[in-house]
Amino acid sequence: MPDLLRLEDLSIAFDGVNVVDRLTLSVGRGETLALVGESGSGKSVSALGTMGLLPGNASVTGARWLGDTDLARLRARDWQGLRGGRVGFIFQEPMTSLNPLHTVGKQIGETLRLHQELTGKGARARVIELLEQVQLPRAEELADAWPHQLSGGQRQRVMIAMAIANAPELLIADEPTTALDVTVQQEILALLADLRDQHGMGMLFITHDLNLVRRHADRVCVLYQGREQETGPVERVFTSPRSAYTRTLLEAEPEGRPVAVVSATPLLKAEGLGVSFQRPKKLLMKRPPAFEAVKPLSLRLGHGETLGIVGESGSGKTTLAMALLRLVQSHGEIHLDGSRLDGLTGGALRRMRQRVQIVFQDPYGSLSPRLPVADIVSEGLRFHHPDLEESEVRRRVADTLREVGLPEACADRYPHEFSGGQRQRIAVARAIILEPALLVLDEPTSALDRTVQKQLVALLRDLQARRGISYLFISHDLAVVRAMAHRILVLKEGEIVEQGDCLEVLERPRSDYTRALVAAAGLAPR
Amino acid sequence: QAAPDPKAPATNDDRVPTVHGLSLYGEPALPAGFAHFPYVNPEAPKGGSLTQAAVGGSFDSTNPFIIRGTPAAGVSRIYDTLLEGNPDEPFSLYGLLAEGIRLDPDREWIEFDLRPEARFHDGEPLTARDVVFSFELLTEQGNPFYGAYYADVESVTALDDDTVRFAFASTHSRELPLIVGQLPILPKHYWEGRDFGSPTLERHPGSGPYRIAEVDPGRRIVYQRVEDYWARDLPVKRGRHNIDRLIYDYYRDRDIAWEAFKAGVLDYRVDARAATWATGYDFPAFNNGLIRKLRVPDGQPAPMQAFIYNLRQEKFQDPRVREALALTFDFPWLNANIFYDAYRRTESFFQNSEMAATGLPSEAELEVLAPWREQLPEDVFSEPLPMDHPEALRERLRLALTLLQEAGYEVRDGSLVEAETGQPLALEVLLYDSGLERVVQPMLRNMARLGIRGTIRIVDINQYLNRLRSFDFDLVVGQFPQSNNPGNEQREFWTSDYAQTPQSRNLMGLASPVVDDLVERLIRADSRESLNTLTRALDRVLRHQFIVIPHYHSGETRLAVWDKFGWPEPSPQYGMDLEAWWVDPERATRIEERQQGD
Amino acid sequence: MSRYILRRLLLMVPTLLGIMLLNFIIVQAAPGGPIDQMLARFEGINSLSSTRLDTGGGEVVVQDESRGARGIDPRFIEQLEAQFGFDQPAHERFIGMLADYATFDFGVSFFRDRPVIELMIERLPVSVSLGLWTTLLVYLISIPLGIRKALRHGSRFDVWSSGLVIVGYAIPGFLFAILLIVLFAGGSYWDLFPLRGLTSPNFDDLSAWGKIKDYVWHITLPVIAMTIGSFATLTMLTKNSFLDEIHKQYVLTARAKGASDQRVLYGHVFRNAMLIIIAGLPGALISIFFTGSLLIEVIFSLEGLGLLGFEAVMQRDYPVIFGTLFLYTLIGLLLKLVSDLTYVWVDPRIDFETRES
Amino acid sequence: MVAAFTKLAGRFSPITRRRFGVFRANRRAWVSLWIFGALFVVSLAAELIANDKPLVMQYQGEWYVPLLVDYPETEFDGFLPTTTDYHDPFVREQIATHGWALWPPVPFSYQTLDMQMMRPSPAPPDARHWLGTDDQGRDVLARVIYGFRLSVAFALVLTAGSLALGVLVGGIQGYFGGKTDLIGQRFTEIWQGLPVLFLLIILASFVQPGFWWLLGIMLLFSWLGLVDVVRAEFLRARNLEYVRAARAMGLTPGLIMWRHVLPNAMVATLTFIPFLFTGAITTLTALDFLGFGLPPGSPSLGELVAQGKNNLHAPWLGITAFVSLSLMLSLLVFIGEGLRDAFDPRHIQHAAPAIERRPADA
Ligand SMILES: Nc1ncnc2c1ncn2[C@@H]1O[C@H](COP(=O)(O)OP(=O)(O)OP(=O)(O)O)[C@@H](O)[C@H]1O
Ligand SMILES: Nc1ncnc2c1ncn2[C@@H]1O[C@H](COP(=O)(O)OP(=O)(O)OP(=O)(O)O)[C@@H](O)[C@H]1O
Ligand SMILES: [Mg+2]
Ligand SMILES: [Mg+2]
Repeated sequence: MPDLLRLEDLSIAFDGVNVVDRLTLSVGRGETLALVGESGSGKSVSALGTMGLLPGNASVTGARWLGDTDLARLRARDWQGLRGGRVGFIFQEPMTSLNPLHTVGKQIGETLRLHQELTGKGARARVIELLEQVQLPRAEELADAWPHQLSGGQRQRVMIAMAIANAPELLIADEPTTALDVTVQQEILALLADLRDQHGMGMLFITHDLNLVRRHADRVCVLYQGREQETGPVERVFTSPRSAYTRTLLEAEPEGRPVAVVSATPLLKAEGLGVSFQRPKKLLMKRPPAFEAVKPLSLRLGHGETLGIVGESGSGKTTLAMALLRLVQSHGEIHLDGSRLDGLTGGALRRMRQRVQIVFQDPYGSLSPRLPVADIVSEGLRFHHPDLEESEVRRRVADTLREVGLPEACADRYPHEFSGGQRQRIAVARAIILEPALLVLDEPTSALDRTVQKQLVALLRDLQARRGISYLFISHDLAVVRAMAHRILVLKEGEIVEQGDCLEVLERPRSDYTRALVAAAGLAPR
Repeated sequence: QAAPDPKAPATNDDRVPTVHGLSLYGEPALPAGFAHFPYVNPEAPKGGSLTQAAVGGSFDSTNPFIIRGTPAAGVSRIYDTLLEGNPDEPFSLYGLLAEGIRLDPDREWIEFDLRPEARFHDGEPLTARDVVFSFELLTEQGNPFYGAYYADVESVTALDDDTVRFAFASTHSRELPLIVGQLPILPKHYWEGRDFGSPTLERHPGSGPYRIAEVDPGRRIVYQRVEDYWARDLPVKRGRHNIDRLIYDYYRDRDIAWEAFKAGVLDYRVDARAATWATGYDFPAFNNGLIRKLRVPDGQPAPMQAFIYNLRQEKFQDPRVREALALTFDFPWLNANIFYDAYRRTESFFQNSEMAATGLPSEAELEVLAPWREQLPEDVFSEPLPMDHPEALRERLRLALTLLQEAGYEVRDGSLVEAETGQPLALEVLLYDSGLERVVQPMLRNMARLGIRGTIRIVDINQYLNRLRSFDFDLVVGQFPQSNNPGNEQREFWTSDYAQTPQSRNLMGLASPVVDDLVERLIRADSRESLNTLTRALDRVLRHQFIVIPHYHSGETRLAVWDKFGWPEPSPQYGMDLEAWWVDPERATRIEERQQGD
Repeated sequence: MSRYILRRLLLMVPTLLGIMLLNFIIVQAAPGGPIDQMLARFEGINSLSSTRLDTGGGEVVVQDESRGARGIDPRFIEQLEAQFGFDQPAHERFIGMLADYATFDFGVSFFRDRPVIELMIERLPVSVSLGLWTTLLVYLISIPLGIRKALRHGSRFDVWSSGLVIVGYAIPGFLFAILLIVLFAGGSYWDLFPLRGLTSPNFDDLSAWGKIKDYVWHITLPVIAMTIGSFATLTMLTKNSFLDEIHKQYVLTARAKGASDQRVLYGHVFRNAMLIIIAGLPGALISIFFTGSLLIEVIFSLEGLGLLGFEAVMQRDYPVIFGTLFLYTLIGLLLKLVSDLTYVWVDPRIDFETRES
Repeated sequence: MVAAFTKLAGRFSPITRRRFGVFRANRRAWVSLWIFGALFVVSLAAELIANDKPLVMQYQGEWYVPLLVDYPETEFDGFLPTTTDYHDPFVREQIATHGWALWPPVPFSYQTLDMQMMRPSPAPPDARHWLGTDDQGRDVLARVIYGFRLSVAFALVLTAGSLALGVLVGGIQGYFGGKTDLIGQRFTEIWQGLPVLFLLIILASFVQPGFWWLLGIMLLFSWLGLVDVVRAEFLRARNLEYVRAARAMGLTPGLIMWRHVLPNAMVATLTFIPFLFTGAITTLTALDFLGFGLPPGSPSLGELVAQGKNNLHAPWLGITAFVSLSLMLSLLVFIGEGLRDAFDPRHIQHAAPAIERRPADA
């Protein structure tokens, strides 16, 4: 049986700089090939290059075959039938990949229309069906929502729905589950497996989550700095890795525990904090009740403490964080260091903000596209410490970039010239350079491979130990949460279902939901 | 003297003969019972059409007698007047509506016998009541101009259906009886009960040779010849009003109207620009001989267009300064470089007529001027006209500098100052139309060479008038139009009564007893001869005072027509009569094929 | 949203009031009122032909010789003042005017003696014809052209089409209009089009099809002259905003779906890039409809609103000035509201109500 | 020169260098910039290029610098004690017999009336007047050179000013939204409703409106055109994630607008700059038409356009005006495009199409 996708000596260069070097791989029908590797190793670029989706300054060489089709010689018209039809593509950054001005339903519907000529009611029904398949809650309602009204995980599921809408022969899934909580993740992967088995769909599965690879992939290909390290059946690679890099990759696992909290004086305290969004009003109808994304809740966070927030995708984690930082309209009280934060405006609020920083869940969107990285990272520093000398600023930028694992040379590049994981680290660098008192991290490690994750976790813990920073740590990755958080707070549908000491909750969950979550995570015992 | 009783019956006594025409001085040239005006072609064919452009704006009224609204071009021709002028004589009128005219030898009243056959377009007869009505209507509700123009008419009475009498308040004006004859007569039965004061676009009836055929505001107005015009066989009308349709097409832009003429949309064009006249006639229709250019001598005195000094200003008090400044106006250069030699220098205030002074004063003039010998500069008596000024610019400047120095000016640091006060000589030319800038700039440049600082100020028309009204200007461009029969208006032009009247024509503010006296005598002149003597004397006095810097005039009308017309040749002596033109049917068919319809 | 709309509508009242008041004050303060205009008419000076829209060539000044103002009777001036209402104090006149405007009574033109509203309605066909076709042409050509240019940014096509629209922009519209007339309507070259007007004199007698042909025949040159300069800004705007959008991630997504170029551009990018184009629309419309065509109207001897307004200003015909101003402003305000609402329709993320602290 | 530039650029941050590189790589923009710069510099030295006085001369063995010093004609044995007119045949004759004079390439200034010309103006181009003369007998080339300087200076200041104001006001309204927007907009609307023509009329009744007056008046209103688009862009941008990020960082609104919103909301503004620029020049034309333009005699391109209109029989006037205007606009648009590219982070050199029309990797 000929391979479904075959890449031979695929090399990709940006403006003459090679980022993928003679990559050869193949995906068979009904097979899942996992592409793993360090953040920035060229996974996404290879996938995009295969499908001819790279920007004009990239040069792609080497043979690319999809079945009998030579992708290197395809004409524009043929690409159109192929993309979205024979090949589904899930982009790594779902938050920025959706058209902001079209409703979710319309965007999925478009795929259907393009390849199945399905329109009208039929399309709508299929869209809802797809959304339900990918576990999107309130599918009917959300089909008419705009992307910005969805949570990160929800958007990712929309992407997935779009990619599988036409039952493609090949699915290229670039980190398809990073924004999903483990339970949903399981179901989605099961869905994909289903498709694979039913239609013989081949899957190129790009991920950094080795647990997923182990469970869901047939073969694995390891990339390091644009070069293929080794390829082989999952079993074999995991049990007897041949390359040194594979070995480090396999061994890396966030470990250790944060240092114990020194003082328990609360830094941040919220009382009855809630957020609700208005639902759109249909013409001549009464306005439906507002959607309560976060139901009134209270929380506290001590100096030097890390509060992990976990919970289902769409449960209101991001919204809660935003509310705490006064970035969305909310009600309830927020105290920072004893002073009321809600009600502050103007200058006073800005002064507060210097002490509170955030890493957004959507790093791509949160980086100004026209600022080079050096400016992005140094901006807060320059603003809040105008007395710093230029050389000092530059030094600290370089230090911080190094600490998050980015080469110094990247300082002059624009955000779009980075890989997903690299962008995430830029966002982290921007936040930690200010050494705030409170740092909110919204899925800061979702796009990072284990080695980098480990490094970052260590860095954050180190900072906490040295500076007594408090973290509000939102993540789906319970392993990372365990390595970071002192206490943990489990959210579901905008409500706290459980909170308490991190290990306590993870080891002896009290609510059903937490239990399911922990079980699905398959945390390595410690 | 007691005014005659207006109710008195028609004075048919022998003392006052009934005549067929009037002349300002002496007798009209044509005898009673003349067949037609001498210049017309009595056999002129009827028919055809003449399209001409009305440029600049639109019209929104067919009532030309009121101040509101913009009347359509040529609309007065739908009305008849009591008398009709003969352009072949300086100022003679013959009866049109009036069959007979009786002018009181003391000039206290005038009576007209109306022709019983006179009809309005709607068939109603035209009677004396219409005349009275028209007079009252125009002076009371019409443009205030009528009120002023006929201010000396004391009363108008219809003596019977066919006789009307105008009584005059003063007997000073020789002109008044004739002016009365120019009153347009409106139908009383039509206007009674209508609002005369506000502009409408209705096709009002008149009694004239044409009636309004089409009204299309913003685009055109068409006059149709009245086929059974009641006066068509009268001597004053014979051979005239030959063209069936007179069309005025409205264009907002002069250049587009020019294009329209080239394309043949228009038949007839008065060319106001020297440049187009000299260079513009190079297009297919012209090159194919379909278009004729002709220059018709004006026959009227050329208006004195000039830079007018504001004599109320201290700096313009010395005539030597004024003369010096006038010397900087370099007409030859202007004519050669800007005007394609199309113009002639204006020297006299009665240029282009027998009323202009030339050479040394004649005996008669000397006699007129003698009482004022003391007040007048010696030059008036001893120097011939035109003044002996050099042509070459350098020599003019040399002379100007000398004059200025005589007047007490000197050049310090390159600028001309009054030697005593150190006050520099600076002046501003006030304009409202940038088109004249090119006439002013060369003069200012020459002034600069004398060290005089001259500037141009262009303001919008409202402000322009405001400044004129408050006498806040140094130099403006103005005009003194003259007719062949100078009269009352000369007071407003030159006399001290008007020197401080805002809005009067005596813009320069001339206040000279000599001039006042000459003007009064001029108005009362009782013969052409004495009139000419007086105008020449006045001209002489004015010119020696340098109250203006005269411009130039053309002395002719430049016409271009599509070659389908015939016209009387030679053209009448005192101005062109378009009404005597006709369309040559043969040529017309040939031409009209080549023209574009609109 | 409906609250917002209501608030905007209510706010129009003070806005209009403010504009009218300021204009009232300024217009009164300007030298030369209607009375002076009347007096100027005696002088035989028509304030319209004295504007530099049409200079006689600057050789001879033309004055109507018969109508020397032989000392104007002060009674007449008084009478005029009473007629124009200047015998009342300014504030009373203003209030009276507002009261009339509230009932959409715009008064009667000083000089034309006709209701302002009638004058405006009469001028509407010209303005609407010019405005509508110009807008349509410009948008229908510029937007696709701009998109194409964005796609081929830097290509030869891009360069020459830029050159073309720029040259079009740089040609002063009225000169171009004259050029068109000389070339295509005059007697020197081709005589294909009429020189003036919106329709032929015999328009009413034509068949329906004949009417359409006649109308198109007349409107061609003016519309060309008006559009020629308008392509540049819109084309470049479209191009640049497309260039800005075309590299965004969602475009990649759309392409990955297999959407054709056309679909990507018109289905996805267009909406994102459209915002600023919409933003400029009310301004463009107002100027095209009400003022932009002034010189074109003069050259083609068309009577549109632009000319009406301008003439009113030159003549100080206050009722027309304020009437047109009121109407333009009102329409302008409404258009602005509509365009604001379109923003929200185009981009649901936009909201006007929340205030940034 | 180019090398010096490159060296200078070397001292800037890498990103500036990168932008500079992109700009230079756009040959059209780069050449346009040079041409425009050169033209402007040349026009700054207009007095040396087009003048009605010799630059230097010798007369009876003595040196004179008429360009800088006003010598009375008496100096050259004439009779006028005022500044010499060096075109006067007498003076020319004197100089020719008693010395020599070095004339600028165009021996006329913008207001020199050629008194020695013996053919009617406007006259077509010939050896004496390279671009002909206008309807007052002035040299068109000289007027273009001076007019270019005047117009460009006017346009530069006006563009910069209206840009600053328009972006500021539009930005504030769009970024803050809510009441600020609601009230601010009403104020701009009222402002927009002011009768410019009447203000000009009133102004003209006090002063002769000169360069600065016109600039001031125009500046009061020219920014209004930008407000709407800038506001729209800001309204959109303020909801974007990176703006939220900047806010979360505690930046002041001013800084957020300046560094984050503006660069990403500049499309319209950048596009409009060249048009604002030429618009400023044509504004002068329009004002000239209405009679509120620069003082009579001032050399402005607008005046030349007006001359072109009034003298259709002299097409070189209109053509010169048109060529100068379109040249200037083209240069500016091309420079603008170069700048846009330089600041576009995704700019790709040797632009491959953004959307494929060939096989993707070609
Ligand atoms: N447009 C671009 N211009 C220049 N370099 C780029 C561009 N896009 C990606 N790169 C570089 O290419 C390399 C590979 O990027 P890629 O996105 O494939 O990484 P990745 O393996 O997907 O990493 P991650 O797991 O972080 O997503 C990175 O070093 C990145 O900096
Ligand atoms: N602007 C908005 N308008 C309406 N609903 C919104 C809006 N933003 C978020 N929501 C809804 O609020 C809920 C919570 O969203 P939030 O982004 O907080 O989820 P989350 O917990 O961060 O999920 P994820 O893990 O997927 O990121 C979601 O159901 C989402 O659809
Ligand atoms: Mg990636
Ligand atoms: Mg989230």
